[in-house]
Amino acid sequence: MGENSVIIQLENIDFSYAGGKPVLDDLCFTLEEGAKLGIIGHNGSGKTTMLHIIMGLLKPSSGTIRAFGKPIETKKDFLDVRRKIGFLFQDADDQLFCPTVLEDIAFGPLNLGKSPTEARKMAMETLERLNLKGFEERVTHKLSGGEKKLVALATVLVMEPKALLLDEPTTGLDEDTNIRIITLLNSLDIGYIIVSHEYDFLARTTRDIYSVQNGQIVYDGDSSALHSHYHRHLMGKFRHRHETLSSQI
Amino acid sequence: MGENSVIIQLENIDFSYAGGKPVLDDLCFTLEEGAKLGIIGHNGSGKTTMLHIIMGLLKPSSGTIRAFGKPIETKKDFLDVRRKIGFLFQDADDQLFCPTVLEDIAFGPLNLGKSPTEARKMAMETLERLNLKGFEERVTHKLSGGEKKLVALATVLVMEPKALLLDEPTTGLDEDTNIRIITLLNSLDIGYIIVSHEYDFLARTTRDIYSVQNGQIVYDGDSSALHSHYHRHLMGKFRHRHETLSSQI
Amino acid sequence: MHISEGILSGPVLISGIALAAAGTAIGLKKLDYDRIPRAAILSAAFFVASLIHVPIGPSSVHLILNGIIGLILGWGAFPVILVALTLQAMLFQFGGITTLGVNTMIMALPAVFCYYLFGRLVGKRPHIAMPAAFACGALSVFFGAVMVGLALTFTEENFLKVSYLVVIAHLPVMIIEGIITAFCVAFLRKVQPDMLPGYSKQTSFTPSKETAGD
Amino acid sequence: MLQEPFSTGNSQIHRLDPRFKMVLATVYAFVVALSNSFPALIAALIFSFALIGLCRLGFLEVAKRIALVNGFIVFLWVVVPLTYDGQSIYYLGPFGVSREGVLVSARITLKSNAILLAFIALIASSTVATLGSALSRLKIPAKIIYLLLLNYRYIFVMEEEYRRLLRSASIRGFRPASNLHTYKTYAYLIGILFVKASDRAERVYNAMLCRGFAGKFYSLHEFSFSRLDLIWLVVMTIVIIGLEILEWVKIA
Ligand SMILES: Nc1ncnc2c1ncn2[C@@H]1O[C@H](COP(=O)(O)OP(=O)(O)OP(=O)(O)O)[C@@H](O)[C@H]1O
Ligand SMILES: Nc1ncnc2c1ncn2[C@@H]1O[C@H](COP(=O)(O)OP(=O)(O)OP(=O)(O)O)[C@@H](O)[C@H]1O
Ligand SMILES: [Mg+2]
Ligand SMILES: [Mg+2]
Repeated sequence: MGENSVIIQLENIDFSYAGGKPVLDDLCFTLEEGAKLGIIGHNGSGKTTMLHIIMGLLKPSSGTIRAFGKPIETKKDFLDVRRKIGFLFQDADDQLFCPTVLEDIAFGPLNLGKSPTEARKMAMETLERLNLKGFEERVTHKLSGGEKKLVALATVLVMEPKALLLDEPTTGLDEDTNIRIITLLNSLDIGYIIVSHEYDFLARTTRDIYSVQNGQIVYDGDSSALHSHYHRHLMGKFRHRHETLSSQI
Repeated sequence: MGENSVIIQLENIDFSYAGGKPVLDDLCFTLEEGAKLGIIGHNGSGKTTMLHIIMGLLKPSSGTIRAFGKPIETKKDFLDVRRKIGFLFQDADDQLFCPTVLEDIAFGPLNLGKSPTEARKMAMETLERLNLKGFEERVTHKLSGGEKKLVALATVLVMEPKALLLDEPTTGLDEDTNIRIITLLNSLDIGYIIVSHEYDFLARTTRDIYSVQNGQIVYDGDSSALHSHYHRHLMGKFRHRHETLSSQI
Repeated sequence: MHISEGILSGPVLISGIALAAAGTAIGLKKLDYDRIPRAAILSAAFFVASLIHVPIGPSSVHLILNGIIGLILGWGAFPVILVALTLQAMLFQFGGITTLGVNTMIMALPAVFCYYLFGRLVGKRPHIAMPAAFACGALSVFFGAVMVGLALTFTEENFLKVSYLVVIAHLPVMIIEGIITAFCVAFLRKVQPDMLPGYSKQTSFTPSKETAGD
Repeated sequence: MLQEPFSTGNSQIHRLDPRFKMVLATVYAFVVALSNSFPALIAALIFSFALIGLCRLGFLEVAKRIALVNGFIVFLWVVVPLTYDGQSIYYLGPFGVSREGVLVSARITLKSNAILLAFIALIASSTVATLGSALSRLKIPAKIIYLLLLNYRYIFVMEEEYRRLLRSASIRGFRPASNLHTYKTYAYLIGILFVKASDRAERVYNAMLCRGFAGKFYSLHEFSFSRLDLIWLVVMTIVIIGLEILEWVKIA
């Protein structure tokens, strides 16, 4: 593939849930190969909706979706997109349904037509890559929240996607798991889109940050200028300007 | 009741789930009447477990629980505690199990032996107090996430508890609902314990913040010194010290 | 698997109601008040699962799952199936009022029967448990189809041939239910073995640490 | 998503006392189910249509339900006339179409549809929530009613959960087909659904305990029997007596 080839392109997408007001309104967006983007936005601004539209889980009322250069329209087109783009759900509990970790990770490759031996081999390799060796026979349902998230990531990566969409990959996770995920994402050579409320996390994993506002997506800046953390100070003791991104906070 | 009378006192509580390692280890904790406390801590540190022990939903392997001055041991004692302490669950769907909002709110009073007419009256008053008038005949499963949380809070408040325990009351809620809950909590004249990962929310609703670490609970500081927000600054441009709560960040 | 309104005769309808009432009474007696939420929420899962359509050849069938519900709930299957059928009638108008008793019997009696036949076996070693689970799923459908046939034949002797057809038509469903029940039991044995009967006595198949303690 | 399309409305029938509607529907269903004469069955079908008309329900939605439930009836029409003993009135190759078989099929069709339409008019015109509390006033055991109401409440949660899981499967390239992999996947989905249900049940039970639940269910609802109910009681009594007369006239 050529340099900067476009992976996904959304053109003038409109969307509203049945009976609701418009969520996305003439949204345009492009993901280039290898690009690492962050998306922020208020609750309910439509971030999850946008990802679901890319994956073909929701159908926009108007607009076109292009993936790998060609328009995506039929069911078959979307099946194809789903094989090439990995999607990590907001809640790992929704993503894992096999009894053991190994079976869960091998599920995708089996659907792609791999033989059981091959699928198992791919699953083992992915586990190793994510430092999850020894997890293969663990019961998925009984893993901790952070472990579930890592296994969910493994189920996506094993399919060797060309790009990743990650919906709030770190909510509810503790610092250790956070750091593992950051290290992992930085070691990937594919592009991804991360939706998150955590600036700090975005700053450490992405290059450009966009935000979703009024149904559209706008460029927000280079992530290197951003950082966030909880801090305390007595009023007036330390001088720093509180430049916030939106006026509400 | 006297000034600063103690509502709940945990003394040297040990607890571990069947076959697991200790979750709480010699934990001591006191909730005084009218005190508004926040509890933070990593995932799996045992916050939810501690609240369940207070409510008698889990039994500690050793240690004593005192409520309203006397030790709580028998099943009857716990029935009594449950009537006086309201517990808001992490997932509102677990708490709203009746078909309509009114029935759900009246469930508690009916169990306390009120007549249907009385229970209905109490439910209506609570709805009014929470600005939820007009919700009484709504079907619970059709409410939005934020509405469910508010109704769940109503089911707890209708029982006129002497104290509240709230387990992550704002996860997944949007800003508006957040503000409604903050306003409401600030208007209550009873004490409460809030478990949350959101410093900002704790800072606006509680006075003292504790954290759970290594199976114990430790005082973390006065919430007024804490604030948090996302901010950006180029390195070195604004001077401010980053005093964080834990060393990891 | 149910019979619509208007087909069965008075005596069959009445016997169905009487027998279903007896079964439900036993089931309720074994279901303490503090087990009601569990039975109800499992029943909701059962309701949703039985709406799943699985492909078979060029067509698809919806699952019945009375075998697995029997394994999980034992006699509790009676009230749970009665309630699920009532809801199906209220929400989709499947089944009906007069046939509620017969339809409950059609699904619940095989469920309880298979619970007694296979309940102990599904907790044993895999080479016993898996065939037992398959048989449980397949036979619970087979017995159900036979009960449909009996209800029809008792109504009118001339329905005998229809009854044969009903049983034959259920043969593919039996096989699929058998396979799905076997995999489902395999799943529960690994993930939550205490949901299956006979688990407390037989722990040898779960060497993992998480479950060894209790 | 599961819906109750008939429960919204403000017709006379919607306003009847749900306890009364339930008793009426049951008595009427049994009367029709046990009738055999064509005049009685045809009269019942006409009356049921009238009930539907009075409810002012969406025609399309009603038609859909009727079509769905008549699937088994079509099967009967294909099989019964050919297999039923009796006088052949027509030959399809070697098979004789029996007169009695046709009559039985016709009777079943009339009964089935008459009861179904009355059921939609009288029962489906209330929500399950209302029906549940009405049942509790009809001396149905409290355990059954709570099973029903809790089941109903969590169907929606479970369905949502199932759909999210299925979505996760489809995102990983799952396409249902007639093979072992598909059946295994569905079995796992069902398995995890049961496990999640069991976990949730524990949390719900805890929530009930925290609100003072001590093993007894109370009902909040009060229903009142209005004049409209009285009028309908008279109407229905006349209709049922009428149907019985039509039924017995044949025998006499
Ligand atoms: N299934 C649905 N049916 C109807 N409305 C929905 C549905 N899902 C989401 N919405 C609404 O659409 C809007 C956008 O939701 P979406 O989940 O995309 O937001 P989000 O940006 O991902 O928010 P969050 O940060 O809370 O995850 C919200 O107003 C939400 O209430
Ligand atoms: N039912 C259970 N059986 C076994 N272990 C459990 C159970 N519930 C919780 N645990 C374990 O006990 C520990 C404490 O869990 P708890 O839910 O109290 O944590 P928490 O502080 O509330 O975490 P979170 O912030 O994620 O809600 C965790 O390690 C968890 O894995
Ligand atoms: Mg989202
Ligand atoms: Mg918790």
